[in-house]
Order: sequence, then C-alpha cells, then structure tokens
Amino acid sequence: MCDRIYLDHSATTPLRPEALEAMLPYFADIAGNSSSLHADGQRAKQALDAARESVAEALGATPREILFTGGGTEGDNLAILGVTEALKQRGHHIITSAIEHPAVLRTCEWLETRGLEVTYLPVDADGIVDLATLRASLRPDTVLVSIMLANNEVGAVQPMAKIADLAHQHGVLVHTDAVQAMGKMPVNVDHLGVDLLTLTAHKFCGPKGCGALFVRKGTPLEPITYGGHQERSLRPGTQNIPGIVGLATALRLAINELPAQSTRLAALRDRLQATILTSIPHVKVNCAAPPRLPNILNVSFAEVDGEALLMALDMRGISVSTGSACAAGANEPSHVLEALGLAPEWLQGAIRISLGRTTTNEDIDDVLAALQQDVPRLRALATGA
Amino acid sequence: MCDRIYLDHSATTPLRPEALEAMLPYFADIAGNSSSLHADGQRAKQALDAARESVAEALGATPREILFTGGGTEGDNLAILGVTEALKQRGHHIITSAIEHPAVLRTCEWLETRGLEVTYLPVDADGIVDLATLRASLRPDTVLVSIMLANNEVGAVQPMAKIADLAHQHGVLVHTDAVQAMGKMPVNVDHLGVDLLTLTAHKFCGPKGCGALFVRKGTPLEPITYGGHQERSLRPGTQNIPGIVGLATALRLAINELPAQSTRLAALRDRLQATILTSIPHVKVNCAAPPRLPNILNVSFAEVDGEALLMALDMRGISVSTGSACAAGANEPSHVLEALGLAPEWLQGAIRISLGRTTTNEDIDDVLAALQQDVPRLRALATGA
Amino acid sequence: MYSAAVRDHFANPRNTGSIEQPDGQARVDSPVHNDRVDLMIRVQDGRLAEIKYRVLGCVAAIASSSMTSVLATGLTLDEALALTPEQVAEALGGLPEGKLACSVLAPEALRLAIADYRARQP
Amino acid sequence: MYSAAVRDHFANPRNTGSIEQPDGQARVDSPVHNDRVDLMIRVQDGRLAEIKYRVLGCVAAIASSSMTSVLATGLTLDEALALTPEQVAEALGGLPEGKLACSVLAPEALRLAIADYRARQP
Ligand SMILES: Cc1ncc(COP(=O)(O)O)c(C=O)c1O
Ligand SMILES: Cc1ncc(COP(=O)(O)O)c(C=O)c1O
Repeated sequence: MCDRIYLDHSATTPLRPEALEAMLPYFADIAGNSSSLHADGQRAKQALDAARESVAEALGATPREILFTGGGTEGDNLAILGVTEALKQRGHHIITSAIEHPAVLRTCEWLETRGLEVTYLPVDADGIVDLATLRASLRPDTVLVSIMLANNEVGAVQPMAKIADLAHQHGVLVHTDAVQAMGKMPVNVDHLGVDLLTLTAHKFCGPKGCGALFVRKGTPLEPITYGGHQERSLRPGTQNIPGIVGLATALRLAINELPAQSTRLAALRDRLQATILTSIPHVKVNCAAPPRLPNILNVSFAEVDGEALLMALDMRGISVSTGSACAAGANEPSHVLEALGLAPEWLQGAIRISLGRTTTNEDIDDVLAALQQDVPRLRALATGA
Repeated sequence: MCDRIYLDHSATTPLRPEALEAMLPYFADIAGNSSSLHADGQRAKQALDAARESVAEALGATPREILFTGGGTEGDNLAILGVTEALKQRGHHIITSAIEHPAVLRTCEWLETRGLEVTYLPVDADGIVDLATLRASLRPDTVLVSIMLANNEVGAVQPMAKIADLAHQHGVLVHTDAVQAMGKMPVNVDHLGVDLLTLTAHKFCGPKGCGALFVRKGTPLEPITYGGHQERSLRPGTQNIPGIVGLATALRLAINELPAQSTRLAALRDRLQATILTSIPHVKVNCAAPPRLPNILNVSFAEVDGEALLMALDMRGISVSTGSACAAGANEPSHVLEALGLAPEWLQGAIRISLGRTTTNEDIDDVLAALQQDVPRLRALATGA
Repeated sequence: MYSAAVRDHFANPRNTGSIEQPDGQARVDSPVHNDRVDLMIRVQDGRLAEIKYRVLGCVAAIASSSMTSVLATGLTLDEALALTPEQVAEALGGLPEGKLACSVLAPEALRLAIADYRARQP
Repeated sequence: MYSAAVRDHFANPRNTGSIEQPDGQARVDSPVHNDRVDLMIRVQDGRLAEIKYRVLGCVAAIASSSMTSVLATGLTLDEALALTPEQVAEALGGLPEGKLACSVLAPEALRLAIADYRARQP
C-alpha cells in the first residue's frame, strides 16, 4: 500500500512478493487446466498436488483432507451447509456463537428459515464462549458446532480444543472458522481436534479469491454447487492454480515466520495499547485479556464516533476500521461488540487497529500521534470542551 | 505454454499479458478490501466499479446487472439454483438441453433429487435444439429455460434469441451458459434476450477463479451462499479485485479483437478441417454445420481411440482434448457426442482441437503432420493394416 | 464513498462551538445510535444571525451539521424551517444510502431550536 | 497421470501384429466402449513361445496389451492363466483409478486364446 500506513490487516492484506513470484509462471507459461490429460494439464496438476500437500502439512492434515475454495465465505458455507445437509436424517440443531463472522451467522440464519434450530452461544466480556453453556446446549439432535478460532474484530481466541472435546463426547462434529487465526497463531487440526476448518488466503498475504477447507477423513459432507469432478466433486469448477499456488506459498511462509512475527506484532500491539491508555483519557480496550491474536487491537474512545475517527485517520493516510469490512458503511453497531455487553458510548467509539508483517515501529508512532490529535479534536466538537 | 503447441483453448487459456499487467497493481500496491471505508479500500472499490462498468458495457447491460463470481460453475449454479429457489412458489419444472456442461447438468440432476422436474431437450446431428420441441416442453409450471449459447465440445451455437423469445412468450425466464461463446462471437444480452448469462474469465485469456453472472434487472434470484453484503448479498465474500480487473481487461480486449480474431480462427479451423478430410480417410467432423464457434474443431477418426490419439499428440508436444476437461480420465463417452447420435466408433475416435489467439499457421501445419502420422499408426495397431 | 464536500465539511466543520446566551437551543439524540446534536441560534431581525452546534456522530452527522449551519445562516425563521435533510444532503453532493438517517439530526435540531426561540417570545 | 512405463508401452508397444497360423486366438470386446483386443498365441513345449495382438483402445488398453504380452511370453499355460489384470497394472507402475477396467481386456483375451488352444488339442 504505497505511501500510506495500512493498519487494517484483518480486513485484507497485500499479496507478499514471494507469493506473487510463485504464482507468475502459472498465469501464462504453465496455464493448463489441471483436469486435462496432456502435459500442459499435467504440469498444472502437479502444481495443484504440491500445493495441496503443502497446505495439508501446514495444518497437520493429509492432502485428501484439503479442498480448495473461492475464499472464506465459501468455505464457511460449504462446511455448515454441507454437513447439515449430509446429516439431515440425524438431527436439525446446530450450535454457533454470537460473535461469528457474517459468513457463518447469515448461513445459520438461513438454515433457521429451513427449519433448523440454531443456538447462538453468548460470550463473556473477553469474547470467550463458556464451556458450561456449550455443554448445556448440546442436544441429542445436535449435528454441528461451528465456532471461530479467533475473532476478526477483537482477536479473542476460543478454547477450541476443549470445545471440540466436549462436542465429540456428544458425537457432534466441529467446524472452526480459522480465517483470522491462520498465520497469527499455531493451527494444527489434530491439536484443535476439529473436523472442518476454513481459511482464506488474503488474510495471510496470499491472493484474494482463494481459500481452503479442511475436511477430516470420514466427515460427511455434501457439496453446495454441482458440476465437474474437481476437488472430489465437493467443489467443482476449474481450479485457480495461480491462486492456489499463491495460497500455499503464503501459508508456508507465514507459518515459518510465525514465532518471530507473533512476538514482534504482540510487542508492537502492546506498546500501542499501553501508550493509548496512558496518553488518552476515557479509553477502553476491548477483549484485552489473553488469549487473543497478537495483531488486533480493538479500542473504544468515549465521546467519539468510530467512523469519524476512522475517517480522520484516513485523511492523515492511516487505514484502520470500525469493525469487519463487511459491515462498513452499514452504520450498524458491531454485533461482536454488542455481544461483549459494551455500553452504547463504547460501542460507538470503537476502532480496530490490525497489524501485519509490513507494520513498523514508525507506523505505531504515527498512529499514536494521530490519535492523540484526532481524539481530542473530535471530542471538542462533541462536547465543546 | 512454453515450447508446446497448445490447441486446447476450450479447456482453458493462458492469461494474456495485458490482463496480467492490469492486475499487477492490485496485488500489493492497491490491495485494500473494497468494503473498507479508508482510501486503501476506496481505491479497490473504484477498480471494482470500473471493472463492473466495463463488463456491463461489453454485454450491453448495466453495472448493477453484473455479479462477479468465482467462475463458470459457480455462475451456472447461482443462476439455476437461485432462480428456481426464488420461484419455487410458481413452479417446479425447468428445461435444459442434453448437451450442457456438467455445471448445468449436475445442478439440474440435483434439483431432480429435490423434487423438481427437468426436461433435457435433445439436439439434432448438428447439436442444435429444436424449437418445436422446446415449445412443446414449456408448461404452465415451467420457471426456467437454461440452454448454453455455444457448446464446449463441438462449438454448436444455439438460436438463443428465438429460444428466449419462445420462453418469454410463456412467461419463463431464460439463462444461458455463455462460457465458451464469450470472446468468440458477439454476445449482447439484449440481442440474445436472456435474463441470466454466465461467463468465466479463463476461457478468454483472463484469470482462473473469476467469472461473472449477468442478472437482468428485476429477475428474481436467491443467493446460494450467505455472508457479507458484497455483490448485493447475492455473492458474499471479499471480492477478488485483481481477478476482476483481469477479467474486465481480457474481456474488453477479446471483444475489440473479435472481428479480426474470429475471421482468422475460422480460416485456420477451416484449413485444418479441410486438410484432415482430404488427407486422412474414415474421418467425420462433428457439428460441421454453422452456426458454430470459429475456434473449435471436433473430429472423429474411425478405428482410433480418442484418448490414445490425444496422448500420441501429447508426446509430440501438442495439446488437444477428447471432450471437456472435466470428464478427462473418466473414461466415459462424451454425453455431448452421444446426444448427437454418433455411432460407437465415432464416439470412440473423437478429439477436440480448439484454437485461440496465440494459435499460428505453423501450429496447424504441425498438428496436421502429427495426425497424418499418428492416426495411421494407431489404426495399424488396431487392425494390422 | 463520501463526496469531496462531505470530506471538506467533516475535516473543517463550519460554525462549531456554542453561543454564550443563545436565543434558542435544542438537543437531538439519535434513536438508534449514541449520536447527538446540540444546536444554538442567535436571531436578529427575524433572521438566523448565528448558528453554533456540538455534534457527536459519524462523518455524515458532522458534515450535515456543518452544512445545515452554513445553509441556514441568514435565512428567515420560516425559510429555515423549510430546510430539509434532503437539501442538506444535496448541498453536500449526496450521502451514501445507509447514511441518510444521520443527516436528519441537524435540521431537526435547527427546527427545535427555532421552536424554542418562538416559545420564549412573549 | 500415466506412469513412465505406461507411456513407454503406449509409445512403443511390444509384440504387436499377428501370427500367420496361431495355435490359439481370441477376441475380446469391451462391454462399455468400442475397445477390443485380438490376441494370438504360439505354443511350444507347453509354453507361450509367441504372443501377438491387435488393440483398439485407450492408452491403458494399449499399454496393458503390450505388458501382458511381455509378461506372459515364456510362461507355461497354467502360469499364464494365473496372470491377473492387477499384476499387469502393477508391472506398468499402476494405472489411474478409472482405467483399471481397460487393463482387463488383454489378460482376458490371453485366457480365452489359451482356452482356444486347449480346445483345439485332440
Ligand atoms: C473470521 C472471518 N471469516 C470469514 C471471512 C470471509 O472470508 P472471505 O472474505 O475470504 O470470503 C472473514 C473475512 O472476510 C473473516 O474475518
Ligand atoms: C460451457 C461451460 N460451462 C461452464 C464451465 C465451467 O467453468 P469453470 O471451470 O470456470 O467453473 C465450462 C468450462 O469449464 C464450460 O466450458
């Protein structure tokens, strides 16, 4: 992002140069259809197979357990619609949380219009699902628990292994939306114990329009679109080989760099948070308690409107967000912050500052300086003080 | 495709350099989420809007009538599942043809498992749907006619304007899969009179994993995936801006070059066809009668197996196919050629040679020379003669 | 997403602050959000001689407060009462769909401040 | 998709052609496709001294005909009867899933040719 300070990595990330480099040959030189028998097709197929192996290895899965998709929304839909369809003889109840991404929430709401029952688990002030409530919600006709690994607005990380354990004790399958977690914390499907896991490349410096769904061997899943035999007929359509190669490359690099980057980003985030708290009064950090992602800071400023603050920072060349990009312009309070039980003034004054691998110490200095000017200015406008 | 003769452009095409050029800035420099309010997001949004306008203009549509998708399969699914769902109170019958792509056929078959009735219109020996049969198939409870504009295996072009007329007289909506037609013949949604039209970028030298669906204003359509508000909530998920920019660029160029390219490709194809017919005995050109696409030649060689011929050519560095790439390796006779009423020997010996903008006169010479050697060799293996 | 005029009025809102002894004043709170506008007027010869306000709200709320003050200053009271949110939005070069609700606050506060002024008249 | 051995046997099929006066012969037509294998054998001292065939079929059908002829030449008749399509496929370094059916033709033709030979014995 040239000439600007980009602190909205949770919305999307720029493609990293190594991923682009890896993709380039597959646009034109090795551009066959991976389903074609001839050498041009088979070379594409080799790249596809290698990418699948690489992604599987990154997640602790086997290649057959990886389906390439068109992104996070599609992965979440395929997981939730596909499992509930496959298990419709078994039951009609699913459990999710109140703070899921719209890709999960809207899908669950649609299932409600089809007669399924959905429990939306509440979260505590730190954004964490309560295991006892989950246990109490599990029913004999429950077929799926879908709970995100890390939240996109506040960064809260769920106790996924315990959630999966509990669900499995009741014979219930578990899906997790790991879109935000990927590349920000260790993600291993066996350690997490999940049966399905969604990721999307553009959140870890891979290309947009390309994602993957982990589907544990033996997990019943119906497709949601129909056509050719690609991705074991579970996600038909000519595979996006450059995108898939870019996804695999970016994921491998993100995982290699994870220990160093997560320490570095957490330190930057902690300094940002500490300085805001000491230099600006009437501030609240949302979901400050660990476990949380190292790169997200969600903070509320009393007597300020989040969107106004976002635009004020934007005019200084700094990009942040008020919540998920999907809700931008919708002018509705964040359902995530509402679920945390925030008072209206804190709801109104929230912004999300999300760091990434290109974020520097100077970026943090600059956003701090900007906040120290814009928050008082907007407050003066609101209160005359 | 370096060092090889690629004659499988109907399976997929290499990305053209101008499209890649246009895409490059959007990978990293202008890589915002188009839903974000800040300048990084708004610059992405501008590119998205411009691409939508460009695609709309290319089709004779308005920008709001264009939805960007993940490809042709998704577009076909969204059109067919989306319209039948929206009109389920109105009726449960749809009409398609026997020679559709699996993205349409499998979707229709799935709808049959949900209680819809589907009429699969037969085609004549030239691959054309009979209008009288269509008329006779239209029922009061028919909600959709979905017939491809041009076939991917034989290139036959349907009388779409007449089909749409007939359907509209009965108040029935019309979808067409224009995946193969796009950039090979003029495609204007008003001239065709269709209500929905699918295209995918990788068939006209745009990027893989990116397509568009035209949805005429006022056409009832339900989404098939759920999430954010992107694409008017009809296709949620972070938009693939580089892909969309590449699609729009490739489409504009393909349409600019259409008059020159279609003449050039038809001449190459005609020479290929004529020389095969005069130099190799026991040959049948499938769907030779116009209207057909200028770039596809489907030809059957008696006493030869198509796959064997494909591999023989492949070993010489020439890429062709036996049918659709989606069926490759499936070892089933082509449903399209079966629908033409071909005898088993012609079914067995069919290959598709599909030309594209990079195809040269020399490529045609080379494939002719190869066929003149490999067809007799394989025949000798089969007959001893 | 926001027009140049919106961005300008947001970055440099006109007539901000308050009037020591206003002739009329009103506060409007948004029913949905935490937004609010506090608006004060000074009336001279039946015209709005001065308008000042405080505003807590989004970009659209701030810009439309500023634009309301600009458009209404100098108008007769009846002219000012006729000022609609649509006129304010139009003067701002338009507002995004979801943001029209935010442009209602300031014109409403102006109407109520004029009513307050009139109620105070003997 | 095809192994190196399959590609080799497809590109250069061994033992192609026919035997002038075969001791046994058989033709197998594929039930699904138009594929067929015509196979001839010459038997000497109870062993397959020569195998020749004609084949119309896909890459797998051609390569497995070739490999069948290679594997079976020199075997006793009983040994040759025990030759399975799986062994042929294995000797070819494996075949794609959908193509296993095509490797059945040649071993089957060989079995029938041996039966033909035995039926001809007085
Ligand atoms: C938690 C979460 N899930 C799902 C998605 C949807 O992913 P995509 O936009 O790639 O469809 C996002 C981001 O957009 C996200 O943050
Ligand atoms: C006629 C036709 N329709 C649909 C498709 C599917 O498009 P995609 O592979 O982009 O999903 C193809 C090609 O694959 C096609 O040729």
